[in-house]
Amino acid sequence: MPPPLYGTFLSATLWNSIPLHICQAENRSYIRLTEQEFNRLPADIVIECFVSLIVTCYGVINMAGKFKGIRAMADFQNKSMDTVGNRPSFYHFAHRGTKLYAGEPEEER
Amino acid sequence: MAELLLDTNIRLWVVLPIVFITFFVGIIRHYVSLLLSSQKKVDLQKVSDGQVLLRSKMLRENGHYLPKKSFQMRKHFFNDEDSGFFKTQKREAAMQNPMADPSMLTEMMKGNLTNILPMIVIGGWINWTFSGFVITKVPFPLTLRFKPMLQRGVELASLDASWVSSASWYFLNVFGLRSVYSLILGENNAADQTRLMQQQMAQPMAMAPDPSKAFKAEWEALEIVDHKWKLEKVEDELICQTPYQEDVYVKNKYQ
Amino acid sequence: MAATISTKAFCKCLLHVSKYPYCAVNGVFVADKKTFKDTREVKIVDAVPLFHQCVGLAPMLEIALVQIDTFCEANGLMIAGYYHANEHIRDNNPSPIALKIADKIQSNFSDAHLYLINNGKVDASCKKDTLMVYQHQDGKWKPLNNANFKLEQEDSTCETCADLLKARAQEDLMDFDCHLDDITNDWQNGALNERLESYS
Amino acid sequence: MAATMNFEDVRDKLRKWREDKVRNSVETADLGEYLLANYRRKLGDEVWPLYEQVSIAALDCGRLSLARLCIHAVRQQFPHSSRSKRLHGMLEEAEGEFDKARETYNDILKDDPANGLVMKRLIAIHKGQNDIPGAIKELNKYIENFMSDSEAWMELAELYIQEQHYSKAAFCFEELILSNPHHHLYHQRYAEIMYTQGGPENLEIARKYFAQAVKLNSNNMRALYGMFLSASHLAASSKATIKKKTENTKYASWAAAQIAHKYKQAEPQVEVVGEMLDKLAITSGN
Repeated sequence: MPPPLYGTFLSATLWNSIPLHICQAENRSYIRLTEQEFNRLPADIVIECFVSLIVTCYGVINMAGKFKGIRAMADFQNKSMDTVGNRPSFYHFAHRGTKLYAGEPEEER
Repeated sequence: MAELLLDTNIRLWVVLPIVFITFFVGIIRHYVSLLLSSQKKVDLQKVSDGQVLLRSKMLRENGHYLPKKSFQMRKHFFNDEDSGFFKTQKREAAMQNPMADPSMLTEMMKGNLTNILPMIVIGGWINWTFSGFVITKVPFPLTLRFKPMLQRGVELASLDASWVSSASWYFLNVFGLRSVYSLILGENNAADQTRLMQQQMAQPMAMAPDPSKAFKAEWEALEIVDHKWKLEKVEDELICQTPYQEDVYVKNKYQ
Repeated sequence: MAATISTKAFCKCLLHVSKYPYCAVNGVFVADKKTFKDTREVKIVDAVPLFHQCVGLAPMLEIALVQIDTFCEANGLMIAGYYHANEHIRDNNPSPIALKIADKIQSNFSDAHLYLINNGKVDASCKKDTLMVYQHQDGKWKPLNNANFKLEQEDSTCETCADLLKARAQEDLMDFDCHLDDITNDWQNGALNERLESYS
Repeated sequence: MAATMNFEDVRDKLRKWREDKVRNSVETADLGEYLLANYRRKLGDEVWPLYEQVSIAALDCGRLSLARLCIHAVRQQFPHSSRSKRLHGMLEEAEGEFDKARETYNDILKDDPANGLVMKRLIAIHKGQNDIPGAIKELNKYIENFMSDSEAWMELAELYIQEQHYSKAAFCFEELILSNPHHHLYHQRYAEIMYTQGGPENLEIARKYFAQAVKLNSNNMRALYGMFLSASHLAASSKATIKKKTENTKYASWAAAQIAHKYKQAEPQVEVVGEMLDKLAITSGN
């Protein structure tokens, strides 16, 4: 299913929940008016709530994208011995680079 | 209930001074603690004990990746009856009593000096100088239970709970200014980096208080580990995992 | 027997040495087979930089030598020399490892020389005396006078090399270690070859 | 060039190099010098680690005057920190004053006897004086105290390889494998050392560890080649039993197929590789 469809699911159910709330409030005021005893919500509202909840969950999960596997070795895959084998604590400066890259101005001073 | 009207002098001479005092005391405390803090000396012996334990733990957990001979050699090094490391190395139990260790005592002193002492002194002083003022009002109604918290020092039963007394104002400041400090002194980023510079490297893992006990436990744990080489069938696993690539024909060439 | 080192070979060798100034590096020199057959003169036309990460291990060296050998056979060339640079700046003696590898190369081509990089002389001017040449005599490697090899175009070779160093061409040089890290890196350094051709 | 460089980019680049511990000294020194000259205020407290990074890079490419400048700045800010004293010692090393440097380090150790970083510098001095046996001796002493320091184990292995003590180098890499058994490079390097040692037993171990390295990272060409080499050596060995021979042939041809596949993916010159693999099989058969 294309991703935009999940988005439609999500927004549809979220929008749907607003009339549901209004419905429920109307129901309550109706009951109060007729002075009946309040036991439970009418079945249709309850069912509609549940259905939209499930559809929302489904939409959210799929909207969020694919799950990504955790790979313990992912860090090492792209490293070469050049960086792994580099040991900064043991640098010594008696190598040819110190002469090669010192540049001329150093000599003059 | 009758509305209370506060004198503007209260704002000038009580509210603001309390804010300033607590703020600057906090800053001074920060620098004094920087001055007093000494580099924690690490005992070489302790560091090396920690590293031994770490190495032995890794041997237990990952030893299956080594050939049998190498594993046995290392186990022998740690656990041999006569010459094993854990058998021969004896350490005295670390002193637990802080009174016995003067350096620990000074550390504690310094902690008290910079944290608790100024709290008491300044708190007491503020309580004494600015006691009994109703200073401000929180802009929302509160239940009676908040009265002891917000109206310390002002015991008026009829006063509405949303009024704040001077002593409570001081405490509100002490706790509320913490994030302001971290903003100004940069506790999370700036001070951290500088401290890092001063303390060179992270302390190598916390040591168990008693090395000889830790050695004994490690010896036991290592003793029951049996070597089972994980690479026994690694090639076959590998070949099963990745089949021949179909696009290259070399299958039976090298036989 | 005097050897001639072409600009290409000399530059590649020096670029390799300057790309990894803090490592021991090694590589081989490749000579033209036909010239040798006709005139018995070793005319080194190219260099293949080999390793910098670890020069003391055998398996990848075997792979590299065989690959280079295959390449040489296809192009009428042969492996005719070995160059080695030690890690330490004042260490100008061929290390046992270098001798071993040189022995192996010499057993395939008896006129092969060992070129040791004189670390103290490696600088931006790229003079000829950066290389010190050793020859195999009576089962031992003996140092030879520098007159025993010459650069193809003498001074202009040095200049080309100095230009390349200034342009930081060593960043583009790929040795066999780079190739093994990622096989799209070309150890024959096609791009660098083209650049060198434009110089001459 | 300098005018077009973006402050954030340069800073992030250097930060990344610092964290990954890349030894890219020439460029680090150039970029760092540029940053420190133009954006010192903007860097905030990051300026101190940057100073340290740049001074080490400058020492590493022989630009002593730049290094002196940086180290001086650090020492003024943190006159008593062992880290800045250590930098000063490194400067003395680069100047060739090894005895002075040694004194500096010993001074730090007097105050802080558990400072591993400084002890490592003392070992590096031996290396700087081209005294590899001495460095090995000192490093062994160091490792007695810091048994789980991977960097030290790796250094020791490298030194042993230089001295061609391959079995000792193998021991060090075993230690590294213990510290991180999921790192393909450790397995691969260990196998290479085993292979270099030679002998059928070591070859078999080498083959297994090459295989493990391939298992951990199927793109590791060294491991594929190594597996192919060691397996075909074993298959060609005269002492091998028939069962071993068929096994090793199977492994070798599998590895060969993988190598050929990798080359085909990378570039379409498979013929050369095929030829090469044939040749390898022949040479190992002899």
